Amino acid sequence: MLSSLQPALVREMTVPKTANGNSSTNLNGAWKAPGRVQELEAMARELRRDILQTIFTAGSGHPGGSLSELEILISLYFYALRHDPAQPSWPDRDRLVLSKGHASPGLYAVLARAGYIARDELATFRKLDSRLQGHAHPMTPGVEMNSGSLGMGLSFALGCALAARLDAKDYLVYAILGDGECDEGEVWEAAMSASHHKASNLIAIVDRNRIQNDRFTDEVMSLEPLPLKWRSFGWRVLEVDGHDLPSLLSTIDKARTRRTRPTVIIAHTVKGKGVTFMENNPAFHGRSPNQEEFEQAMKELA
Amino acid sequence: MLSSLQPALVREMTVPKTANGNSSTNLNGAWKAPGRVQELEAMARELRRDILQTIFTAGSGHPGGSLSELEILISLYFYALRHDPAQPSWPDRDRLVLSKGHASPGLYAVLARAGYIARDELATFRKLDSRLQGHAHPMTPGVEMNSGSLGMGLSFALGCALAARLDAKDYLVYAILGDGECDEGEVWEAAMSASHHKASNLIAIVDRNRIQNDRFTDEVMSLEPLPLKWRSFGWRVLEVDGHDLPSLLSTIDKARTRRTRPTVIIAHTVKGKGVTFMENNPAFHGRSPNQEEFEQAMKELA
Amino acid sequence: MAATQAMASTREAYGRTLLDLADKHPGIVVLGGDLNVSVFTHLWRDKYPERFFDFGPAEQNMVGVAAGLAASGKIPFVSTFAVFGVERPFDQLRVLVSQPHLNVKLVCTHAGILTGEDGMSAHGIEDLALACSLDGFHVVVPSDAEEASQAVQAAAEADGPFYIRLSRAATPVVHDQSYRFTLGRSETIKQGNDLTIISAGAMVAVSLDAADLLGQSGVIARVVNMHTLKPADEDAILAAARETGAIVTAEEHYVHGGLGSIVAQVLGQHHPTPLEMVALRGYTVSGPAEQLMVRSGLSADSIKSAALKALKRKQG
Amino acid sequence: MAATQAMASTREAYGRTLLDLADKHPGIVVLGGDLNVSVFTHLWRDKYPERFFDFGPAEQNMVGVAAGLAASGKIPFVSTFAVFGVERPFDQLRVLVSQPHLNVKLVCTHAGILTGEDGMSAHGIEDLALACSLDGFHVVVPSDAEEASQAVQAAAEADGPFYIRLSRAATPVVHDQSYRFTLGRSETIKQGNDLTIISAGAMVAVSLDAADLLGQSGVIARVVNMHTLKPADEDAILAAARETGAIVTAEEHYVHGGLGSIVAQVLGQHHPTPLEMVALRGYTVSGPAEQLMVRSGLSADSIKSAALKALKRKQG
Ligand SMILES: Cc1ncc(C[n+]2csc(CCOP(=O)(O)OP(=O)(O)O)c2C)c(N)n1
Ligand SMILES: Cc1ncc(C[n+]2csc(CCOP(=O)(O)OP(=O)(O)O)c2C)c(N)n1
Ligand SMILES: [Mg+2]
Ligand SMILES: [Mg+2]
Repeated sequence: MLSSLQPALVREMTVPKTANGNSSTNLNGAWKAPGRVQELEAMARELRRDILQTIFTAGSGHPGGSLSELEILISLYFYALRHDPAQPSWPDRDRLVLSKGHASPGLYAVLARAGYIARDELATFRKLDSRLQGHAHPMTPGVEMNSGSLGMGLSFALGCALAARLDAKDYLVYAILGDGECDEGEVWEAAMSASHHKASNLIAIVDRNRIQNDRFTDEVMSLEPLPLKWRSFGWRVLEVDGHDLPSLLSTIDKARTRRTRPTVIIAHTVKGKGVTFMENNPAFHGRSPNQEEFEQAMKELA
Repeated sequence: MLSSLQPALVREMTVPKTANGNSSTNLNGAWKAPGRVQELEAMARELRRDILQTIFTAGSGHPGGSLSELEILISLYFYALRHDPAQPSWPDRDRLVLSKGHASPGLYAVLARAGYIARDELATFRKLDSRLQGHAHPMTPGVEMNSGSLGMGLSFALGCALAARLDAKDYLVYAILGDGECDEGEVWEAAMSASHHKASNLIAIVDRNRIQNDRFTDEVMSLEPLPLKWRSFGWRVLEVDGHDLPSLLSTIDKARTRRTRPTVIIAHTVKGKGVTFMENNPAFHGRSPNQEEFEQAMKELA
Repeated sequence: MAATQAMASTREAYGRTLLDLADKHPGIVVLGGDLNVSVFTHLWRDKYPERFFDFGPAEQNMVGVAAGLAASGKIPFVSTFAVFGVERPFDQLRVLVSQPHLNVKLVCTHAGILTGEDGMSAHGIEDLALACSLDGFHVVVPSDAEEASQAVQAAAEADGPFYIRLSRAATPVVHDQSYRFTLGRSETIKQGNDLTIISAGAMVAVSLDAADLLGQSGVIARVVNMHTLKPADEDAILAAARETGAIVTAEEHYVHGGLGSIVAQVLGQHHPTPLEMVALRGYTVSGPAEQLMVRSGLSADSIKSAALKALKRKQG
Repeated sequence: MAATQAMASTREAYGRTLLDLADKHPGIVVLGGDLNVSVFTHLWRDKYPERFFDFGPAEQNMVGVAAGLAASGKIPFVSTFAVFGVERPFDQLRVLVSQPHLNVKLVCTHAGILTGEDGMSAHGIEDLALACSLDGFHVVVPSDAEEASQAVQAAAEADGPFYIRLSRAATPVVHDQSYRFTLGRSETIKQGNDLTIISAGAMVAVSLDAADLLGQSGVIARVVNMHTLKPADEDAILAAARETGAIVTAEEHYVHGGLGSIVAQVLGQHHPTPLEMVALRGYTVSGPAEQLMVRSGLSADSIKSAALKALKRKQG
């Protein structure tokens, strides 16, 4: 059943876009096909297990932000993105830039499921000579940008978006940012220049899980009113529950249509989503569960 | 007459503040004393001549931004600031951080008039072994921060403001920023953290002259809605005509009162103010007038 | 590093030392960038909340604020990972801290490839090239927890900007508490006259291991702990050149701009001597620290081979 | 520099050369940070507006955007002043450009103290320490306008990241159009066997003046134009060491991490040789470029004294 979401279908689901750059409007709502959302929800459950398995096997990594971003990544790779896992550098592909590159296990799990890499390779995460680096790096098929230093992804994504304009291509560029990451001034430099340069093919998604490395964002650095910040920097702002797939998918549809300026989706998420003792727990931003915690987590996700 | 605005009076005008940190509320409106505004206006006219003389003598420098910030500096040094030109490092002094340090001639002209340096010293600007560096540097009495790299002043000013809190001192910290300077992400990092840390003793003044180095801000990097940007970063926003002294002085009074969070004054100014062919002319951001232009300018300011 | 050696964390030593300095230096204030647990300043944060400020991942601003605090008479200790504390806000360190020579203490952890699994972007392998290019900065690379603790105290007492480089991994203990750290004066941690291994940080322990290996083949190597890179101890470098005639530098840093560059310049200008450099030749990937060290040639074996090469060149 | 010499602007040569490359390299796109008139990319901006993007003073973002453009197949030329193009966005150069080895060409003007009156913060005297610490970067310091033009062409044709360092001031012309620049291969611009002066950028002309002064006292100095600092021309350095036995490096850069460091490392590792370094020992202030050069010891006279000192050491 889930195999129906393997590469072949991914390609079929992503027919070429119309020339006007309003991409895939023809595809909007395709996710409403009977059973699709249930498939994606089941996939999310499986991939949560893959994420924890990956981190536990490595003995280190970032579970919290990988679990909070998962539905966003699934919505992109198994619905919104025009991409071809068999040709990771297809020039016409939509780009997904993971700016919060420490949450690479979430991306790797999705890339494996989409067929960019073999699922077995997840076991090599953070090991010497693995293609799966601690922070996402382009040596992994499907990874666009070298990461690990926060605040850089939106600038890089804007570069990809401006390249599309220069080449008269209609691909879209998505960038996933952490909320704590928005403390970095470069994010606001990029936001300001993206609207100045009218990069309407750029869609940022902020994983608003309210926790950063040490503590809650309200304790470390208050971000609110976050939507107003983005709006004042010239962006169209959409907000959504970042774990509710139907809302997420339809919000991404909205983001892809009637684009006259860059759009940001503020996805309200739960850090550590899916594992009771990891949810809203800063302790699991950057550490692996121990044996006992791992077994408990896998039971919860069984 | 103008000598009545020399250091002695400056001190007399700046009696100690009340302990609650709501500084100088007792002084509010003192500028309304008969003739005072006229004195300051006459001073502005004289100092514009000093600025141009300084730059022309040096053969290089930044006239545009020095002329646009002048009334702001005069309002601070000859009314709002608690300072003592005889003790530039008086621990209880209010701080003025010139973040747009390329506009140093404006500051030097004011520091000379206030008695921090001798007026003759202006002739040494940009010369070897002068204390008057091309970009403001603390080797000059009265200059707080090393400058020339844009975007840093608000961070530095926040540091001074937090030090006041640690020392239970009631001084205020003012920072003058350029509008083009607001392109720098560090400005927004500082803005975000100043409101997070509730630096209510920090007052930023943006010299909104709508021109940066090469061209108009709208051409290089759109800034609007600038007031909304600051508000969304947690600041109280005041706007004023940056050349109309009464409005400027009363706005600064307002900024100094009822402070519960950082305040920014967006001062709408004219780059090159006072010299017809320099006004709103990007060409005079960073070059000295030639002989003919200099004579013409001095005639206009006679 | 010999598995038998006792290990200790330099970053934990830092966090604990700060607490000891709190009363003696009321001017100390600690600034963090949302990595306070990792750099052990959370101990300070929880004990002296009013003397602690978090700025989140916004390092340019953090350094700028530190400069303003220092200009107002405070002693700001700024801590995050090396790549975020040196590479990211370099221009602020240059313009706001170094040029006006302000009293800012930058203490960064997770430097070098010992950061291991986090990978390339987390490996600060050029921080010393940057820090040593800042005129007037003191640059200190402690070799173990005891030295780290004393270096932090020295930084608190001395005026002017400091960069102290610490590791993520616990590193071998090479000093007991009887050791006395002197800023700018290196330590000859092992005597010898056949050649000299000059190193710093975690590479001191590796160099001692290399000296043991060399000893087994009858080569008596001197080992100098050049804990202070700036100002470097030129006398010790020149004494080593004169007395041993062959030098090996060993550093957990890119081959340009670090300890090897400093030693090479001193030798060339005062006493040309055969030099071999053990250093990183490029970027590293994710992996266990020990494996990365070996893979990158930062091992006792590679120092030994470099030493034998230097010895051969000395003998002509 | 001898007042009689013809002068030309390396930054103007850059701006004009870019125009010549526009048709041959349709992938070229130019990025600016609100200093486009000063760096002469306004010529490109006005002729190819759709292939030009301004980011204002926001250099971190500018470099990040350049990386995204390069990853999408473009050839971004990024230009601002050296301090704003290297010192400010260093972490972006490291993580987004150098580590993934992307095809970004960073061409900065107003480097060094020749920037003169603007003062300390505008004097980029550590940019080479930073750029040379980026593995895989090409670092080129052209000696005059002709070489700058050819270096820019070479950068457009070669794959991978470049940093090209240019000056604010017009500098003496030391090459005519018959000159052929070869990336990574230095130029022996004057023959001689008593000693060798190795320099780069504007210091090449000063070194030639110094060689003239030395000639008057019967000392025949070789002058090597080490225009490419990374990868440096080790063969030429070692040939100079073998054939002349004494080396002087002359650079408009801080004493750490620049040309002198590179030469010292090559000599120490392969052919220990007396070395004298002419370089900046600290920060400079506002003043006319020529006065600053003399005050800072970057003059033909100081190179001459360094040379005589090196010669004395060579003769032992
Ligand atoms: C420039 C920079 N500074 C600091 C860090 C250290 N760091 C790693 S993750 C993290 C917190 C990020 O929080 P957030 O963006 O909210 O990520 P998420 O919650 O989605 O995991 C920090 C500060 C970094 N990676 N980069
Ligand atoms: C970090 C940095 N980037 C670039 C520059 C070059 N620069 C000097 S002045 C200037 C324009 C500043 O414009 P604005 O802030 O509006 O100053 P004003 O109009 O008040 O003179 C620029 C880009 C700089 N000084 N610092
Ligand atoms: Mg978060
Ligand atoms: Mg302006």
